[in-house]
Amino acid sequence: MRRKLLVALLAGGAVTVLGASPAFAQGGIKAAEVQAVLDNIWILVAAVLVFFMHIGFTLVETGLTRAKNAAAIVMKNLMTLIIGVLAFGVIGFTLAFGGGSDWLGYQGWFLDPGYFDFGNLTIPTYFIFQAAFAATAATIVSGAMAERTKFISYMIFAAILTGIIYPIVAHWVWGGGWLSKLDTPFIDFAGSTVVHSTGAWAALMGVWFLGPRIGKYGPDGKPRAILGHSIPFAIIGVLVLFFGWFGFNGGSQLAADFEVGRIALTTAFAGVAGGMGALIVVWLTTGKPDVGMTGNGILGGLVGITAGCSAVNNWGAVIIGALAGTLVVFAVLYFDRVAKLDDPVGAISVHGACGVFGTLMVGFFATEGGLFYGGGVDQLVSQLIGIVAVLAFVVVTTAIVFFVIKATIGLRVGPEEEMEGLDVLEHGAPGYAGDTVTVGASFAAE
Amino acid sequence: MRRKLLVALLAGGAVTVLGASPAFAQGGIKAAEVQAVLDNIWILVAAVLVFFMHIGFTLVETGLTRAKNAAAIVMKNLMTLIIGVLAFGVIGFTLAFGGGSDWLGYQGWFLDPGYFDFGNLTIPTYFIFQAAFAATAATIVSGAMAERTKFISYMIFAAILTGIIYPIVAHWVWGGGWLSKLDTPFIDFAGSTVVHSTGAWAALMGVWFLGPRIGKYGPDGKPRAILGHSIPFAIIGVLVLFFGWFGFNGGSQLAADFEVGRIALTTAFAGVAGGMGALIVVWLTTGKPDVGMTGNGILGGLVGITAGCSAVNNWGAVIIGALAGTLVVFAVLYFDRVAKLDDPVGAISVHGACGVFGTLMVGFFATEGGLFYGGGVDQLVSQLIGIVAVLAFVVVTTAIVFFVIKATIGLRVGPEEEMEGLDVLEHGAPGYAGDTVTVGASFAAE
Amino acid sequence: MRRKLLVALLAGGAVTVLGASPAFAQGGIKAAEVQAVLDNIWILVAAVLVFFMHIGFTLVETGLTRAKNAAAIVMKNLMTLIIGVLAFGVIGFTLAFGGGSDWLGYQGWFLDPGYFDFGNLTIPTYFIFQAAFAATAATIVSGAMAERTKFISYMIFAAILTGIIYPIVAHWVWGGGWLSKLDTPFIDFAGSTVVHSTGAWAALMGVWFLGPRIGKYGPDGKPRAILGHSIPFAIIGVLVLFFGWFGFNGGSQLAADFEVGRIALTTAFAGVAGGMGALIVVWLTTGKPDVGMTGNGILGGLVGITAGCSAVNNWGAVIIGALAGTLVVFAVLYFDRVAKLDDPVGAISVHGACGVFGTLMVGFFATEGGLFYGGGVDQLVSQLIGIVAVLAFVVVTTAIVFFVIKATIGLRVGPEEEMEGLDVLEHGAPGYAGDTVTVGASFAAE
Amino acid sequence: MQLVTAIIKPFQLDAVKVALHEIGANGISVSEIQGHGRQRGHTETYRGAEYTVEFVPKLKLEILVDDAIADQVVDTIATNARTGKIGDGKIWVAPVGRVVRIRTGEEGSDAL
Amino acid sequence: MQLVTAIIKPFQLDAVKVALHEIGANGISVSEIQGHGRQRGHTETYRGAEYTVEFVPKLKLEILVDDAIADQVVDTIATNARTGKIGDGKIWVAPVGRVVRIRTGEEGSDAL
Amino acid sequence: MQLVTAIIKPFQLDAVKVALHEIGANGISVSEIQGHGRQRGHTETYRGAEYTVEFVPKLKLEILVDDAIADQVVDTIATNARTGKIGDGKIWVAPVGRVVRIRTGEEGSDAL
Ligand SMILES: Nc1ncnc2c1ncn2[C@@H]1O[C@H](COP(=O)(O)OP(=O)(O)O)[C@@H](O)[C@H]1O
Ligand SMILES: Nc1ncnc2c1ncn2[C@@H]1O[C@H](COP(=O)(O)OP(=O)(O)O)[C@@H](O)[C@H]1O
Ligand SMILES: Nc1ncnc2c1ncn2[C@@H]1O[C@H](COP(=O)(O)OP(=O)(O)O)[C@@H](O)[C@H]1O
Repeated sequence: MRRKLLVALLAGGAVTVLGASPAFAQGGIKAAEVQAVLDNIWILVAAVLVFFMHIGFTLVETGLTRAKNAAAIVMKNLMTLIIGVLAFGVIGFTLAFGGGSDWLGYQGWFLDPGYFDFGNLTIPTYFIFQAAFAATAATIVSGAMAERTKFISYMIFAAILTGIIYPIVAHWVWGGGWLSKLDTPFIDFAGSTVVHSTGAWAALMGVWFLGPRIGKYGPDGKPRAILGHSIPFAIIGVLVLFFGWFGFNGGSQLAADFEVGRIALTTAFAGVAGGMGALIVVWLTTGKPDVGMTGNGILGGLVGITAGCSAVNNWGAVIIGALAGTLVVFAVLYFDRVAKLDDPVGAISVHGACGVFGTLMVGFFATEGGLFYGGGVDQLVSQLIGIVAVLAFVVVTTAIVFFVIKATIGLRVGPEEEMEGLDVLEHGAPGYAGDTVTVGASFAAE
Repeated sequence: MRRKLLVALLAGGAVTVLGASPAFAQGGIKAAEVQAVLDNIWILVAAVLVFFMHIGFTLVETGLTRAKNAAAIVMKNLMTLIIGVLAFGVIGFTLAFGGGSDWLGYQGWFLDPGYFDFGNLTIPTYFIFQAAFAATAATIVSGAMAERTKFISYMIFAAILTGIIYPIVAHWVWGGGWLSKLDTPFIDFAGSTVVHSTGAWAALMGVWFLGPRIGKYGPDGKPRAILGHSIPFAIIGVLVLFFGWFGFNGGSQLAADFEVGRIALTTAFAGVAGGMGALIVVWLTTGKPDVGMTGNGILGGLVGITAGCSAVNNWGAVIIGALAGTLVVFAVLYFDRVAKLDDPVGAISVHGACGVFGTLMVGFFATEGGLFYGGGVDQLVSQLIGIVAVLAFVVVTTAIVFFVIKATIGLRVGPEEEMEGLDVLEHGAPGYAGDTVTVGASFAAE
Repeated sequence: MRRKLLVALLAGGAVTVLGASPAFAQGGIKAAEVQAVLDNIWILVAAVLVFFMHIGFTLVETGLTRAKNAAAIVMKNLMTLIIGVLAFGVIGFTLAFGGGSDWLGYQGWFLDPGYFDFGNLTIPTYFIFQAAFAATAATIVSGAMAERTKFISYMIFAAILTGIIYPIVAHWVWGGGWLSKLDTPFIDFAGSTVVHSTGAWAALMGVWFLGPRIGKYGPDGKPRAILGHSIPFAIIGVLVLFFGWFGFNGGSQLAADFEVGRIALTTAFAGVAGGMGALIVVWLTTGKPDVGMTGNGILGGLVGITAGCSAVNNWGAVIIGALAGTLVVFAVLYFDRVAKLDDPVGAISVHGACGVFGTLMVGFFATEGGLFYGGGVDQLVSQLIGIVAVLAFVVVTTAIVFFVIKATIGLRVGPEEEMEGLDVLEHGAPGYAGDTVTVGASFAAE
Repeated sequence: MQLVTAIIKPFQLDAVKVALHEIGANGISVSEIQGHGRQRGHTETYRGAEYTVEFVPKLKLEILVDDAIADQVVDTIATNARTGKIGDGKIWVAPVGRVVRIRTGEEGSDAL
Repeated sequence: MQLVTAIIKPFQLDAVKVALHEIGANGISVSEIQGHGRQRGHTETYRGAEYTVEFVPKLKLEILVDDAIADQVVDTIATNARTGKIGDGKIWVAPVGRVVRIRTGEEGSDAL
Repeated sequence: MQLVTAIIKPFQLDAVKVALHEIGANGISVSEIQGHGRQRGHTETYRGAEYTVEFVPKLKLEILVDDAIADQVVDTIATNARTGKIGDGKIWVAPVGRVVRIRTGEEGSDAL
């Protein structure tokens, strides 16, 4: 009670403190006000779930790479969050959601209350949710470029991606930019294209400029399997991502209403269908029910439904999910064997291939406007425009950034560092130290 | 804002977008509508917490088994979720909650809106919450049968359990079936019997048909300890389960109201009392404060309170929890030494013994109708009827299923696979790969 | 539906069951009642997030210590929660929040409804949230004293800390005690001092009475690095803590309102700024971007903002966070090299140094009453009084407790136990067992 | 003094250890290794990429014994580690010079 | 019979293994070790405290071969494990007495 | 050339390593093993089931040295690894034939 009073004093809280226990006022508060508070609380909870997804990405990326780089990869994920929130806070949010042109926002800096209006949502609520999204785009890149990227170079890239490139894409679709103003507006409800494809195309360029890990391709050019050091980490990461996705998609409703449950359900159906699809395909193709690929399938299904989670029905969700899961398997094989792009965690396949696929499928499966529901091809065309525009923009801009980084400070660690592992040489200590051998080695040299 | 508008357009959102920041409508929305939205949001959050419990189960089961089976066990947990949602979605939900007879539901397939009415809760909200429960019943089985069960056989079993057997039990108690129509209705608020015992009896049959792991019993029949490979995993799993349980029990209120806090509190008290009970008993019995057993004690306390979390008071919760924690220790010893049923994670003890115990205790401790509160034996008798009915039904049906699986495709991997570990031979790659020895081995053979 | 009805029957739920799907009553419920329910649900969710932080503490403490003590450290964390909830439930809650004097509460035991009034919050809701806080204070201690403390001694200490010492501090600030009655009341919104410093000063005393781990200081007195066995655990723990902190600070509003988002945002900004600050400082100082230190920096930033998260603005949050992150680095170096207090996880630096710093900064950065905002020094003086009072009280009382424990049952394990690891000798089994060597060793000796 | 080194299947450790105790060879040092012999590894897939599992986990036992019982120790291991399936492993014996028990400083046979 | 022991850089295993197969030395046992030679370790920091990384991960190969090819095996390893940078490792050869193949009980050269 | 092998308690590595450096034996390879000697393991419980901890973690050191200093190396290890408690471990010495430094191809004493 007293604490509450102190608090109310400090904060000028909107809610008056009231009667008996459990107590509530006999009047004064309007239902609309409660609804607005509920909207904010739900979006905050959803934002926490999206933040939580960074644990999932960290686990997946760590699990599917080698032990000698474990500290380096968790560090990159940690920095993604740090840089993402800071860069998106200082520049990105305005570019994305500030007033401006069809191409980018430039009014209202530093969350200036005079410039933003998000309906029931307060600026902080809205910002936290969006910042968590921005960081997600960047973290996709850290997975694909794992085990060979210089720490400082990744940091710079992550700052540019979350501060400039991603926000511009977000502006086009969600900030009132040109893609939202097409005659039939481009639909990307929660970001199959805006978040996932953006991250994936950046990852594609990164992998292209980096080249494969030493030893990934034999002298004959054949791909070799470089096994991840902890499948439990990877799969627990997939589960964490799954559950975080309820916030990612469900929160993208940007309100607490009866739709949220429906969105959560299409999300769940697509995720499990994606896992089942990938399992069956990989089992039939390779003869074994591959664990990591099934995990990728779930993620592919989730990425696939992200664009249309609110526009499609349950059947649509199951079909989109299952096809996305199938697609992931072939995409991973394609990038590994044909394109020879070394993506240790399958990020380009999961977020790029399935992001495009899911965005496209909205044109077919949207119950209002989709081709399969008599809506003609208008939506489909808009979806294609959006996909291609984002692809082109991200590929070009990230290529420039990677080119400049490579030409100046360099993008890749030296071969010795790569072979011995990034942990000790880049960060000063192994991800997994032995109990005594290391103690034995640990005279302070000062 | 714009995104919001697009969204509202698509989704026909129930909430009108409103004025200034933080903004809310000056009228139009009724408090009852906000309450209904709040009910849905809370149950969704609770469902996410229950989904989250699958991470807990995965960690506990992985931690308490051997490293050579780590990929296989996480894969079984992943499939439990995939299969659980699909099988429960396609068949189970109707059997459980569709209109029908006292024995099972058969009206309203595929979440058909014309057939279901869950009060304030929308069908998707209700379904997601219930699907997470169904998957929980199955995951209990994967733990008990760990380290020797064929992957395909487990998948088939999980589909039947979550698609048919569990839903029928749920129908009896929660779907308007005969146990809910006893003169004094059977009380199982959140599923000590419906979820946990069902899973445990299925596990019991599974373990019975499988037999113990090679090496578990010496030539003299004495049990040997087969140590889990990661106690940190196991205990973090227990903590994850603990926190998920707030959704499991608190969400079972199926509404957002003042009761939820009380339920959360009895849950917390029983969990910690269970851990303390098990710790003291195992310490006195074996001389050491066993870590895994204390974790089992917490889970036992949580299972124990699940039936009565809403019906008992704080003291009842502490007592039920402490006794359940005590019971777990003796049950584990009994199954290990006397019954010689090899249950690597103690699932039968935690979910079966404590599930029965907790269900029974409602008859004593329910503040309305419990024997200790002057309610006579009526409730107790109903509880006994429910316990026995579920036991009989699950034991018989799962025995048939396991028998058929064993007789056809087989239930158990070959001894070589079991000794070398399931990871490589069943799934193609180890759960934990070394950094270089495996790379050395990894010429693609194509 | 039926389940709902049964439930309503049992629980006397406050909410009537209503019409169509999605259904809501056409009248009867007041907005204020819905707001009160929403307050309770949000605080429960926040409490779950704070409980969740125990997973974070467990991971950080396990990751930064050696594998041979892994089971022991997870066990201590598990017991912290068990003991925390029980001791705070039986004694602490009354001392903290019961009616009484300026120094401690003594009215209203065992959550007696006649004695407590927390406005909209029910007693269970309020208690769960506060109990999670109490356990947090204790868990800080387990990290600092890791790898050498006797299990039983830690248990006793944790009971006294969560049952008596922490509650008295909480009473002073949050329970209507003297610090809340200063002319300019001491501000510690979510517990930089009440929770974090209390834990840290207790840890300081513990480490003092214990002495350093064997091998930590060379014969020449120089500190040696004893590497943590899993940096991935440690960093995932940091991420878990980060996300839990949204509940810790956001829930401390003790209501669901528009302020919660603002609090979450200052929390996020301070956390990432802390990480960035620590990264830069440690990089410049030691030449390497240290992973664990960056993690400590995030935690330092979060501890730093905890006191003022509601009172400062975004800029204040970034500055406080960045300075706290910087401070952490120097504090760790100071305790390691100069004070020679062996704190394996940096708990004293993170929770003590940054706790004091953050509490003090409120006096400068509070937008109402802070020195930088024209508020004069009154607030600053109050902050100083609070910091010193808590420091003195906790140092003296915990010193007495540790002294008595040391003099009676002993505080530290024997050197052999310490060198071989606590897992096997204190708890009977290793944290990480090999698959076969241990099986080979596992004839039951009975 | 002889050093008997044996590479065995991990699962056979239990049987070998008991048998060694019975013939009075108590001291033993075990390490986890990976190995392969004549047989080529089997082909598996990881995330869709084929690879050959050429190294299989084994245990290496090292047992220091008096010359007199070296052959008996070898035979005991051979008998108890045998499953008859490929990959059962090898045993070899090599002579050792000075032997010391660290705790007491005893040398030679007394050191065992 | 000779036991060839080689300490190599982990990343060279692949090349060494292929080269050994080519000369017909198929059996091999590998273990993960840590070592250091003449060079003192480099100084790193952990949580702000300096320490010296004196032990570096290496692989130890043990290969039992007929006397006749021992030298060839040593040379093959030496050539293929060489990077020319410090820390490449050592190879040594020691004579072995009795050798047994556990599966069949064969001894001597037949046991390989 | 001699190969000195020592099984020691993990915690003694530090002292042994420093002492070896002082007598000029710089090269060393360390592996983690588990072992037991004469004493039977202690009985513990895991989840209520009793079992005997027969294997205890140890470190195995392998040090290749010139014949001339082999005895000194053995004595140095013995002195510095000693705690006087059971389980301190063993040291043994065995002759080695050809020795090669991979980096340079040097052989014999030059290879150390
Ligand atoms: N020539 C060798 N040198 C060293 N170790 C060997 C050699 N041959 C086999 N081994 C070890 O013995 C194990 C079993 O050998 P393998 O040839 O597969 O079995 P088998 O003796 O039944 O034919 C291998 O995994 C390897 O560790
Ligand atoms: N005298 C030795 N005894 C045992 N192992 C050694 C010895 N010298 C070196 N080694 C092993 O060889 C590895 C490489 O040796 P090092 O001297 O660093 O390389 P180089 O031979 O290139 O000078 C070491 O890490 C260690 O494992
Ligand atoms: N005969 C042996 N062969 C191989 N290793 C041995 C032998 N005896 C002891 N060891 C190793 O030495 C370690 C300590 O030996 P133990 O007999 O317990 O100590 P102590 O020498 O003090 O009696 C064991 O754990 C084992 O690794």
